[in-house]
Amino acid sequence: MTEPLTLAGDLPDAGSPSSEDSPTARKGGFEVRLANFTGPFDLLLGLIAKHKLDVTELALATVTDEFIKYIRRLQELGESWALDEASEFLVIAATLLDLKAARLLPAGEVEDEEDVALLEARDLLFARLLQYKAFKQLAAHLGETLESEANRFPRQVALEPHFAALLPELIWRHSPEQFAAVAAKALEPKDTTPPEVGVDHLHGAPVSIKEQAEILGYRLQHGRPLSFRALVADAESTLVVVVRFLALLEMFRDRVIAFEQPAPLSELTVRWTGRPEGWSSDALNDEYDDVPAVPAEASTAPSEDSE
Amino acid sequence: MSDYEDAVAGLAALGERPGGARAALEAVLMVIDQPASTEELAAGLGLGTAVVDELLAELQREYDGYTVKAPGTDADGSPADAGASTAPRGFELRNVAGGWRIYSRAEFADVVGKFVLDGQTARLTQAALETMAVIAYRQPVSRARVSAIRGVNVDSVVRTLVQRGLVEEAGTDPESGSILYRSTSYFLERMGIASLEELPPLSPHLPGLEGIEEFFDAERM
Amino acid sequence: MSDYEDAVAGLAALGERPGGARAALEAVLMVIDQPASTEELAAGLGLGTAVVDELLAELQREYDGYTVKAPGTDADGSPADAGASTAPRGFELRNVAGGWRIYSRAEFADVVGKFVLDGQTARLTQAALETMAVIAYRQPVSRARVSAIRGVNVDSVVRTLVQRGLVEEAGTDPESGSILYRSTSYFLERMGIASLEELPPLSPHLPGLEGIEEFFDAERM
Repeated sequence: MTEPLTLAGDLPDAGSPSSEDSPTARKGGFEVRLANFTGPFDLLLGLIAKHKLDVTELALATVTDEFIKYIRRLQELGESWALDEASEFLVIAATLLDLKAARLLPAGEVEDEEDVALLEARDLLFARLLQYKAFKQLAAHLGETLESEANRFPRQVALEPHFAALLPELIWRHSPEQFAAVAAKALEPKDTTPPEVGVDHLHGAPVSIKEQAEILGYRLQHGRPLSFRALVADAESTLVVVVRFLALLEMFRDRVIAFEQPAPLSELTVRWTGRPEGWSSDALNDEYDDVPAVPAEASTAPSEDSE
Repeated sequence: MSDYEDAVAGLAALGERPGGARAALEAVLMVIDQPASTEELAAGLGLGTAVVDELLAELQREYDGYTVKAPGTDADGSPADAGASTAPRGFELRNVAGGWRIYSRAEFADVVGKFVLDGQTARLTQAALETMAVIAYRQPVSRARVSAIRGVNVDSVVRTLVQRGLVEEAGTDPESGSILYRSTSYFLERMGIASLEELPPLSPHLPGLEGIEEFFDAERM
Repeated sequence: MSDYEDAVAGLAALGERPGGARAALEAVLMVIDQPASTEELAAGLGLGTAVVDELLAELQREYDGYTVKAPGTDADGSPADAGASTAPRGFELRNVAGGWRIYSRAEFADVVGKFVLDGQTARLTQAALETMAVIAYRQPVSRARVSAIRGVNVDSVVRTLVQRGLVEEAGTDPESGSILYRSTSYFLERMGIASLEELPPLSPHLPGLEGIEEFFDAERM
């Protein structure tokens, strides 16, 4: 729980002294190395600096792919992210994607509410990025000042004995018990539990991806290929449909199923491709267990308090 | 007897000692272990604050080798020109965190560092510096607000800054009830500045975004 | 390379800095808390002991206003003759118990004494009391560690406790090299107990204290 994000790409750190001498964009593979991006804005500024672009709308659209590639790379590395950190990155990635998409479309009139919303999102992102950039520059200044100030040592010597002797006799009225109470209070761990995202207000029945994956795995392993429609036919709620879809994505990543879809929006068929044994839902990535909307307890204590 | 008369009498009394009021002030500066304000020094010496301010400025200039550029002292350290007051002293007098204090001169950091190992603090991480910057410029400010600006959760970083004495709690926000934070005087001390006004202004870093604060205030929280 | 050559090279290196070797020596003397011997100073500065001895004697004379009797400074504190190096400074360089240290000048003992007493109370502040408690129950302990536990910088508070005779140095931490502190027998006396074992155990007040150490060690930056 020290730093929000400790892994970062091989990118210049915009605003820091090192950004001056960092080489231009490196061709070829995107390497992930240990550098220190302190958040999505930091990453974004880093990418923009790498391309020697000014912080503009154009720059944002240009670095979108790299930003997303970077997030994906982090996920592949199995970096465990706290939900709020990951979501910040994702929100910005989504906005960037919108921006890029808007640039690809022919320039037109702002017509519907979606366009307006996109413009607002773009302006907000742009403003936040500029604001962050300003504070980053000031942080660099603070860092330099603190460092140069560390070269000065204050005179803070013990009082000369003949002055110390002048001090009035100390008044000490604490009994050992009172003193122990002071110690206990001083040594008490400070409140350090990070505030958690409350999920009590969510009343949806908990649905576990693992659980649903097990159901799907059972059906597919022991039968013919099934359409997605058939696989969710018995789902009692939209939530279950969504979770089954997520479970299929997970299983696809595990390379135990394949999808077939002859044409866009046509029937999606799911086929088992894994070996009959050797797969279990336990193999699924654990990351979903931490997502509050799908509580981990769901698999062990299903829908106890959900009625 | 008026304060003014008191101060004049004080000055006259000190004037009889070797070195006078200036040396008396120096003597006091030798024993303080935290920055002392002009007022505290004046009260202790029985002098007026205007006189003390003048004496402090005088000492400061003198320690820096006057306004004259210091000629490189002879490498052989011969005592011939040792008394020349144009060479800067090895220490300086600075007004830091609202008080005056003697510091060793930065040029001798490597040499002095060999004698003063303790009390040196580790460098702040980039995340800590950025968080510190937001708090310093936006104080009093909640963690949520700092998070919004930095784009990441800052809870653990703020905790570290509090633990290191650079940041402290400053009550709660009347609306949201969240804890507010501000910078400490220890932060000023570490920055070597007398007050927050000495921080470089934020505006040049934020071109044409005057309205942004209100914007974010409305947007977030 | 001989010691002599070393010393000459050291002198040349310091000579390039403002104020030269003399200022470097001054910088060190200004901030050391414990008196330092000529040998220690020479080693730290990379100079020969003969040179350091000469520089020390020179500084000492200079602080005392040379051999010239100081003329009384003007009672109005005018800066006109402030730079005159014939007036003694408010501090002096003394060789005490085999070590050199800068002290406030004896002539101003009454002024300094008044200033010191002004800011003092006979009672320990809450901050000092809490720091004392942490040291008493966690000794031997470094200041950095106490800072981490209390969440604030405790340097000056610890110095006050040392000054008050309640706390003393207890060697250095083998790993970090930082000074460790422990409570004194005077502390036991004031508490009215014969030994540290008589301090009430903390457990009734603080269940599950065991994890705290690891927590703080992991948390520091």
